[in-house]
Amino acid sequence: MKYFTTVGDQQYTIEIDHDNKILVNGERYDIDFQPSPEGSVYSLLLNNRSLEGLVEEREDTWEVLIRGELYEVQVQDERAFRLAKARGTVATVSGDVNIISPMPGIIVAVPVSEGEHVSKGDKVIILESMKMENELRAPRDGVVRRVFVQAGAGVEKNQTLVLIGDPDAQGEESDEA
Amino acid sequence: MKYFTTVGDQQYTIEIDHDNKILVNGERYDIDFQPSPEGSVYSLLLNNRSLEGLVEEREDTWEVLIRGELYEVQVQDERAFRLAKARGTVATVSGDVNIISPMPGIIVAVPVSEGEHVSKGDKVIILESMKMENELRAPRDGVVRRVFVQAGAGVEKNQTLVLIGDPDAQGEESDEA
Amino acid sequence: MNTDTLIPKNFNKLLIANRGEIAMRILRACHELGIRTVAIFSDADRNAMHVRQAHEAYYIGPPPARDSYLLIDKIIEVAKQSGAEAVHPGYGFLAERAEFAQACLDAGLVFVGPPVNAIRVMGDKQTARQTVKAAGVPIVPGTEPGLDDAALIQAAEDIGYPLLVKASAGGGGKGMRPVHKSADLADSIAAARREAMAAFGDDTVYLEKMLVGARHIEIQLLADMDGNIIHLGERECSLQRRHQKLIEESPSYVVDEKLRQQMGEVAVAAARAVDYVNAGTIEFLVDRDKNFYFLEMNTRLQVEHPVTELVTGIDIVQEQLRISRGRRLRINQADVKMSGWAIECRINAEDPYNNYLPSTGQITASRLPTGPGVRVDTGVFPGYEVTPYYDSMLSKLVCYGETRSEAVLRMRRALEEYRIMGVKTNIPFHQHMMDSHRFLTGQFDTSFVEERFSMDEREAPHQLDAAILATLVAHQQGQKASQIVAPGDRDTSNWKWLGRWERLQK
Amino acid sequence: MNTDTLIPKNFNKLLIANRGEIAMRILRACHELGIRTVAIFSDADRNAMHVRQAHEAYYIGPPPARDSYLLIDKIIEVAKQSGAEAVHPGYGFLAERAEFAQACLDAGLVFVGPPVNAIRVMGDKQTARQTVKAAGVPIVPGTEPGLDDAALIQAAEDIGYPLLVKASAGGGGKGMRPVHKSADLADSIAAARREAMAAFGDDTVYLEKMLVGARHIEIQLLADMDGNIIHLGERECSLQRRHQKLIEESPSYVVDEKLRQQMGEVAVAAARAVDYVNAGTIEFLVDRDKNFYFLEMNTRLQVEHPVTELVTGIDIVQEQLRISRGRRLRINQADVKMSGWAIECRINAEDPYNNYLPSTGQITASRLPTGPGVRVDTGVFPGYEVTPYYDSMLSKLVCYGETRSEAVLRMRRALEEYRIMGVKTNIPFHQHMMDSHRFLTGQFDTSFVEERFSMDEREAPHQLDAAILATLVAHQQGQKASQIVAPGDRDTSNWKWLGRWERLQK
Repeated sequence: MKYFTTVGDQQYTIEIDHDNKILVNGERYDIDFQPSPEGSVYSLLLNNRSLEGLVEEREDTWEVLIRGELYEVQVQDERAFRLAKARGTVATVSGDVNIISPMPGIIVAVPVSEGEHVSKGDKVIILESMKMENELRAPRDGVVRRVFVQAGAGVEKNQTLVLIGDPDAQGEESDEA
Repeated sequence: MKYFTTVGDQQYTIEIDHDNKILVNGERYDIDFQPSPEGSVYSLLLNNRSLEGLVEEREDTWEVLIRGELYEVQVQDERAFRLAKARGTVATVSGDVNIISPMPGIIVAVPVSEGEHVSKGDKVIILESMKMENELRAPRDGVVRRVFVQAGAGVEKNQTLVLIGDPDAQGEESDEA
Repeated sequence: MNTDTLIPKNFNKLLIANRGEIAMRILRACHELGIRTVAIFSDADRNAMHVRQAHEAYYIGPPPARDSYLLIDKIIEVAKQSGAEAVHPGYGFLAERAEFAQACLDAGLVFVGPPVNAIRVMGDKQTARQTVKAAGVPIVPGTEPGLDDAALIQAAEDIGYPLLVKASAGGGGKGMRPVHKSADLADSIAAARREAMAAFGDDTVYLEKMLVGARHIEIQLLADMDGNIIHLGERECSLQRRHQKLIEESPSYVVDEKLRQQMGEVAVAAARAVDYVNAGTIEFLVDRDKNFYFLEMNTRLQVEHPVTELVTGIDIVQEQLRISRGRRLRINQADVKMSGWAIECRINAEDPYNNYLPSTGQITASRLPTGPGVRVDTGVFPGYEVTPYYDSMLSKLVCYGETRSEAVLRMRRALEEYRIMGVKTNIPFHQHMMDSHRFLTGQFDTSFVEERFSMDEREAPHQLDAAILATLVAHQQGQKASQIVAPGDRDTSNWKWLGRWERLQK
Repeated sequence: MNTDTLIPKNFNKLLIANRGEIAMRILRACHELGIRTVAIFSDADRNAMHVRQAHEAYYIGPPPARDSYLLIDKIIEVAKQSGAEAVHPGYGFLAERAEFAQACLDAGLVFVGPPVNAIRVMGDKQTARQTVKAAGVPIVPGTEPGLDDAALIQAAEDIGYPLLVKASAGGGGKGMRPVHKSADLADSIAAARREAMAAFGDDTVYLEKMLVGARHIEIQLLADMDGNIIHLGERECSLQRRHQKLIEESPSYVVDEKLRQQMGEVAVAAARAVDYVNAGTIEFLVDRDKNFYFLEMNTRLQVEHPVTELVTGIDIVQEQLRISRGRRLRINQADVKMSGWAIECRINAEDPYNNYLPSTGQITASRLPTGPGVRVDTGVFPGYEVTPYYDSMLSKLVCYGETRSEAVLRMRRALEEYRIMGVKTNIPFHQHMMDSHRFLTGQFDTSFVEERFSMDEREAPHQLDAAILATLVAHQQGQKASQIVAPGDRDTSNWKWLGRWERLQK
């Protein structure tokens, strides 16, 4: 089977043909791959190089923990990759962005208002949680299309707080971006 | 529900009637019983006394680990208890005893032979395993009825090695004891 | 001496008025001294480790601290109900509330901490400044007590910028705001007051000069009821973000034996000024010329006490319990020897790659590093739920080495071994710091993390490996899934239960 | 000096010719020094921790050690294939095989251990006795080398009973038999020869007087290639069963500073007699009058080295690696300071209530004790399979205290916290020992465990609690089972997955 695997801005083509060989971007490796009896721990000997990682699936993303670092990995087989390509949803970075609450808490302040231009890094929401005021910032330049909450409101984890649109796109059509 | 629970030579009558109360040998306790997300760990608050134990079922016995000590517990509900009582199999200590191999290994020596009288604590088998010679001893007085292995033989875990019979019982009828 | 509020008593049962790793720390010290423990818990903590390992445990209310861990009356009631004879407050929550110490005394309970008056004086940062200043301790320039907003804004012109707005009742960075120019002052005072009111129910604030390039260095003290006070050397805690300490070490890179002695003597004098008893810490700022200034006193156990324990060999929590039982200190100043080096990394549930946003959720895996020179203090286990109700610290990872560089190398090894999954953690932050040239050469101050340390530079080195592992797992699960159509294939449901599957492979 | 067989080299990749906890111990030291690690594994160890955490791993054969971990040629081949420049043998397996050290040298690999000649001389117990005797070291009375059965039986009359039959090539209690009367001598010689042949391929044995009431006390040494030899004080290892050490501590209850200095000097002299380099240990018997006699030298790292590390602050494995890299010792004798007390309990898979029979099976749960003053060295994890192929030690639990009694109290706490399920362990043995009056007052010798310590006296205190817990679990599982008939009830399958269930309760 052939897979297209993305980590951050890196994409790899990985072919798994036999039990003990893989091709990574065309290069062949001997593998000895073993789940461990310890939960989601996996051990891989890759040409005798030993790799250990925790691998868990979370909302269509594979989270991989290796030596303290957590990686978010997208794995698509050939069919899924082609379909995604046809739909144009491979690695989107433009379009609208929702600012969502990373945890339950109380909105302390909303320093932006609808229609306002924001730059990447601007404070958009101040959320109190875990006994701290946390600042949620704009992930890119844009225009504040909607503000769904106001100061004093309690919010749940993953609740949408603010919608930031493409500065060039027209207001109500941004859903199609 | 009423249970008859045995640990070593102690037997307890435990009644679980409501969610938050139990009767132990007639005495009432408030309980807050919680499995923990950690595997087989259970937490019990018994009149606010905190007990933590690992509980695992192994071959009809409940193994309970509390503060370093492992307990083997038999739990029978009323029906099972009455049935067992009728069959006379509650807490048997006489009759034949099989000496079984606690682990795989090689028989180094069999210091007893069939028909021989043995006393509790006598060496019956010397088994080499885990790089050590281990002595298996008679659990009680008796007569060696059968020796199933000889020096040099490889044995599996739980393999029957020697059968020790009641010294008073008659040889070939011991199966019925 | 003004220690008449302390009742020495050889108590044998103690209530731990706290949760998390510090509840476990206190519990262990108690069990080692043969003292029975009583835990308290909110709805969020029924499964917490301190509840399961204590001898007794009592439910006290809903998850928010104000409805449970901050309920003085309820906690005193539980103490009496359980027959506890003493109370250890840990840090945070009620640890520095004079009224809690007073309530314990009123109920005939030993409070494992200082006299009520010492808590009260040192708890009000402005009174504390005046008190130690009178005892000859140098303090950071700042405002007098009790000014309103207008007067504060006026005073700021004399103090000069940058400066800090600080809550009088503050601690742990709460209700504190740095201000770099006068235009920001009013907003910062408002924010600090808001945070202070929420956290401490008191919105009094004051201003303090911000010493540029200063380091945060503190002295650990132990004082018994007979008036013996000793210090256990210093800890450096300059690596902070928004006044939250992240990494602490003992000794400090910049403190030599002479400075240690000077700071120790001044710290003892500050403690003596309030007739201090039990463990306490004097925090100092040390400027580039090694002048040091009193910052505040923490009248309780500190989060970072383990680094001192590792280099002195002294168990500070056991000492607290002994002192509260009325025992004299077993050692004097000359007996205190520091040897080797210890570093603590606070492992928090937060995302270092995304502005350190806290992360909540269930811990799906937790394996602690172990082996030589590694200590972990934690209350976290697989299945533990990180909730938004309490702070985000999951554990303290402490490493010892014969030298600082050995401690750093060991810390790197331990951070690599540590596995926590289910929430994001700041382990990569610590790894990046342990690789940082400035950290390795001791060139940092309290502004270092925020101003000259960026995670953007970090290259996470295992992207390819992560890609391969994820692909192999996805492949294997896909293969499994495609077998599910075969009826009666029981093994597919046991996918995660490797035992059987593994045996088939052999 | 006869150290021409050592090649100092600043190696950066090392093969660990071992498994289990000691492989992990060496791996950690290497990673802390920036040395890359190469693991080897048998079929039984593909999932072992040392394999998963090393940088590289190579399969070497089936589970029995003679087909894998004892294959000198295979291991050398892997070392060359992987580009390793050095080999650490750990303890056991090939650690004291002179031919292995020689094979490493022949292949141009640094052997992290002493010169071949030192291994050879000290490896033959009889030659060792002659050699150190010539250097003025007192030895236990016994037979000369090379006697046959008849001559041994003859010599026994002169030595007197009780005596020990010992394998010349022995170590770790293998091939050793105590004999209390002449009638048992012939059988014991036969048994010792059989065990020695099986374990070492050499059935030479000799006799040694058994010193009644003696204690086993050993001196840890470090020696560099420049001829500097220092000692790191003593360890007491008297608590043994069938010559297997079970509990070790440092310092010893009976060694004062003067005796420590005397024994240290003699130990250094013994090491110098064989031009010793690297870490090594001289074992002594100490009689009731504090006379001490050379027993043997272990020319390798000892299992119990951590207790010395905790009281001296010195990392012995890192020192081994530095020495093998050709570095001079960084410290001299005067720099070695012992402070505090450390105790090690060997946690074995065996049943203390049933004649210490080894126990095999899969570890279903393993949670290590942690917190202040606790160190665990282990290679075991949940899912680990305890096989009959290797020794039964699961881990080493080591506790530090300012005093011996504090170390004991901490050990009690740690033993209570330690959870291993799936195999029986000797944790109750250690708990019983920590409660024993004779242990607490230091009144024991090498025969104590076997002759005056019984588990029969122990009252396991939690029978009622165990009964209640088991009944509640059985009840709950019965209730669950009776609900399975209800169709579509998905939650029953999630019985063990508490997250969801727990949330429903809130």
